[in-house]
Amino acid sequence: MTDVSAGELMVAQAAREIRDGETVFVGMRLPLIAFVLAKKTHAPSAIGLFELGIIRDEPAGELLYTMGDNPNVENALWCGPMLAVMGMLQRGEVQAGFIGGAEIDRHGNLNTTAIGADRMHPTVALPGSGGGADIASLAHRLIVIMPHDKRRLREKVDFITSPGYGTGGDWRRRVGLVHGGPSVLITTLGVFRFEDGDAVLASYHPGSSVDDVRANTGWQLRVASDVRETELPSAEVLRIIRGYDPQGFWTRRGE
Amino acid sequence: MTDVSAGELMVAQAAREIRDGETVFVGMRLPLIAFVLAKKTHAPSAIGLFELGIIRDEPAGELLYTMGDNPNVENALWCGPMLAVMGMLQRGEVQAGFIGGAEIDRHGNLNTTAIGADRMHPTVALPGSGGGADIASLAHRLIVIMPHDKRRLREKVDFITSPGYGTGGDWRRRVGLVHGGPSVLITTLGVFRFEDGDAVLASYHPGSSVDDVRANTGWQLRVASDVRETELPSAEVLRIIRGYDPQGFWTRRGE
Amino acid sequence: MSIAIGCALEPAIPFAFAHELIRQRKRDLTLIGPISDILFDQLIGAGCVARVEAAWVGNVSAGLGHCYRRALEQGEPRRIEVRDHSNFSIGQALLAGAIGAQYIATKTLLGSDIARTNPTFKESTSPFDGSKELLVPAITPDLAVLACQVADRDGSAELQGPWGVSYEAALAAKSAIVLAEIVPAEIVVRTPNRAIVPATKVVAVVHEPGACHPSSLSRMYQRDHEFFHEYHRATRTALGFDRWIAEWVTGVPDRAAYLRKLGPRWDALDARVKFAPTTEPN
Amino acid sequence: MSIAIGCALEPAIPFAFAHELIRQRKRDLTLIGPISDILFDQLIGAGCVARVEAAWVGNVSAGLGHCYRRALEQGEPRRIEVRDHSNFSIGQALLAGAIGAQYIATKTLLGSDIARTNPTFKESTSPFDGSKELLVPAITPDLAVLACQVADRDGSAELQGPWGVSYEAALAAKSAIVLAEIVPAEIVVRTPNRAIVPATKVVAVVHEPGACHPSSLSRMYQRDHEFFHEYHRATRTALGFDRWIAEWVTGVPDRAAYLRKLGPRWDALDARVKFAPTTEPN
Repeated sequence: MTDVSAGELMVAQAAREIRDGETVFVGMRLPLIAFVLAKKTHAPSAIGLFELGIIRDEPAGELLYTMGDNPNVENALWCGPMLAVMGMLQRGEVQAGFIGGAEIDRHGNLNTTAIGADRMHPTVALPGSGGGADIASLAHRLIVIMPHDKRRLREKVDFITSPGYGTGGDWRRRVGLVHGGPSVLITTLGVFRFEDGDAVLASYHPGSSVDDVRANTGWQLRVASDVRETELPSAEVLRIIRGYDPQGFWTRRGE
Repeated sequence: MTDVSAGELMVAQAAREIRDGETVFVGMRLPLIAFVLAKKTHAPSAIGLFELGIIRDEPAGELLYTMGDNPNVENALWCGPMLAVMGMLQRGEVQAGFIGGAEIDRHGNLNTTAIGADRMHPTVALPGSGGGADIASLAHRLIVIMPHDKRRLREKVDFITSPGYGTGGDWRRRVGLVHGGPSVLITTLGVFRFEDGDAVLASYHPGSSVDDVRANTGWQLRVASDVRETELPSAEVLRIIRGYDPQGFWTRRGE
Repeated sequence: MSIAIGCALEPAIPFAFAHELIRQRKRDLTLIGPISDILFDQLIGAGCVARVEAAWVGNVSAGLGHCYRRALEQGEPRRIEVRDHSNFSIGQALLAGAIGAQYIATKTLLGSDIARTNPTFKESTSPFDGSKELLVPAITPDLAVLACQVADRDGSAELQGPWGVSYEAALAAKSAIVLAEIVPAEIVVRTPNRAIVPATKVVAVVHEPGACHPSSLSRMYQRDHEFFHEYHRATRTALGFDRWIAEWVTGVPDRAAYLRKLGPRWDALDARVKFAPTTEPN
Repeated sequence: MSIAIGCALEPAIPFAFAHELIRQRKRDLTLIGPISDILFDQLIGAGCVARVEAAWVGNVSAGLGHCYRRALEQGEPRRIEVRDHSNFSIGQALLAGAIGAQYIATKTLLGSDIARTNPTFKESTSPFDGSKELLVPAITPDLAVLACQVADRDGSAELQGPWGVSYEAALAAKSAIVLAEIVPAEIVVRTPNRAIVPATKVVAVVHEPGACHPSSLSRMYQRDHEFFHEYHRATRTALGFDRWIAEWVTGVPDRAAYLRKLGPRWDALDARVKFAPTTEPN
């Protein structure tokens, strides 16, 4: 594990969530690298959407800092109004989307708006939804990537910016969401799947353990019966990740 | 009158309905020539909208047959989606619009859809609304231009394609239309104004008379107390009309 | 199958596509578009059409469409269903389809019999202020057919000139087909803002630069006004229409033969005038 | 006064305009936009803002916006009202404004606390099938401010690169101001399809080709990523923010002086890279 960073492990896991031929809301940083990795391995015909109004069939050739950077515009397949790509999302044409957040709860609800009981007088004013709430509302599957921290994985978030499974069960259907919800939560310590709208630990990363994950999770941990250690990325996968992010700008942060 | 056609007279009357600085849905044929005339005389800063998605500050240099003709596209101020110009209409930014029809009634309702009691099994299937019903619904003022014929100026039209004043009075407000309605009906025989949603003959063209208009109108004619003969266009106005339509293609039809 | 076609209104109407539909004897089509000039009239006369959702069906140069009249007045060659729209209402229906909305609430057509007779519309009151409104439900055609000046092989296509509701129709449709002059990708893609529809939606690109005659295509060729009048005169009777179709559609194998048949008339429309080089700041 | 600004999201943000607002000590502004990066943070910190209607307020490179935090957490330099949106909801609000609709009915944000806390939204049920929906009312800003690559003196302006909600914002606004390199009319007008907003709506065109630093402008200059990090570090305290504004905004008379102050750093962003000549078919 010493020479594979948590970021690299998360990227490798996230890339597996993209299936070939799918249309995916990509986002920046680790999700973007996961998209690049998926395109170069098992999902060569996946299409990437960027909410500011860009559609790409090939990722930009160089590392991006924001989705509006010029390399992401050049040779885009299409470039125009945001509503065209958001329209694809609401039409149900987007199979998967990536999202992160400051906080998540056991039902996969994400908070990126405000910490504290009163949104208008918060303890910490977070930036807000951006397109996150839209992706969480409308994409068929949500892939969540977050640092693992007890203050971030909470029993209940202060504000549901991006709806997961609400209070669990058929909550999404009841509030009017037609499909979607988180299919996976990938953290710096492990991978969760969702069963009946509840997060269940599916694997812990090399160097971590079920107990370690439990100690760093703010809700009563549910563990899959077949929980196992997260598979290490192959040499080929690492080569692709490191080729795209040679300085480890995004994949080796904080190490 | 022998050397001024009804078309020229109608164009001259219609041009007066456009005020300087106004934004106008133009249309084709006589209305377009009226717009050209207004721009060259008293309304140099009027703006012309064409529903297929064109905005012009200067009319096309040559006679148009359809609003999509290439000369109407070249040097347009703006060219793009229809909804942008229709949006201006619904936002209340369009002061006036021109419209014609197969039939009109005393309340200024126009039928361009079907003659006969059953729209789905009509005696004559007319082409339909185009943008006419939108202009009639949403422009601040409607300028109607039509040939004068007893079968066209009817007590009641078979189908209200483009709403005028409905059954009169405050009908427009009651059906939800915020403003608008015909301000003038210009025919081959005379000019009508609307009072409380009712057409009132304001002037008869040279060569016609109140009785002539009455004999050719399908409703019980109301005549203004100050009814008079329609003013002939000035030599300058005729020069401009004939300069734009030198063959009389639109202004001397049927003569 | 529902097809949005002729969505730029008077110009850029893909007649070549409609003629091939007639040659292939397609049936039971639903036609969608604000004003498609005589394209809708031809498909109706040829018996291809079960339903029309449009703001206007006729002949822009001559007025009435004889085939449309025969279909509605006499049920010949078959009865068709009509769902009346205005230009704005069909534009909003396609916009709703494009953004995945169920409907758009509008103030147009209030008081019009169109609002009363189109069975898809719903009159309602605003949940905000109780004012009257018309709810126009989304239209999502199976296919949108666009004629453009240029496209690349992937489907990135540029439409210069008025767009009408072409953009909304392409986004609202499940798939799109583009007829254009196919050019190298870098010409279209290097300025991806110009592509009217994401290539991801385009299932076929047809190299057919003369696809729009007798309508115009901005910067490529003028409208053939007299052709519309000739069509009007020739199709006053069903027999006349059949003869016209035999001469101009079923009697020619493809668009190239059609343009050859036009001969000097085609050249007289400034045809083959391509884009002028664009001056860009540098 | 309400101003839609930064509507292309991360690129093409008219910082030059915001800085002039600060220099002129404008007050009580309502800011409208999906994501305007640190432009909103700066205007909030300078006390110009009474309300924000946005999907995101912060620093795209560094995360949190310190001035936004101080305003909400401590009421410094003043309390501001926030109307939360998502990118899609604010896009639809501006679309509704653009087409003159009272609202758009959407399925996004159902179940999100944004739907609950934004007082302008209304949860409803569809008149068609009874399904739940969120009604997003129109936003019609007093002013939309756009940074574009080129514009002519009349206001025909071309924005290359992603548009975000710029088009909808410009149509929804009562007036628009364009910051761009002013070029002869024939360059923009000869292809009127490229103009992002009708010139009839544009009340001022400002010749300010470097208006967007530190954000990027496609084909003109790159984003200055480090500048965003520097701003983040410098503005952790209110005092630090005041110093930053004194150095970069009130301490320079205009954009030209700002760019001179940037010096070689400006050139390093490939600045002054203008459009490449476009290859068009001929």
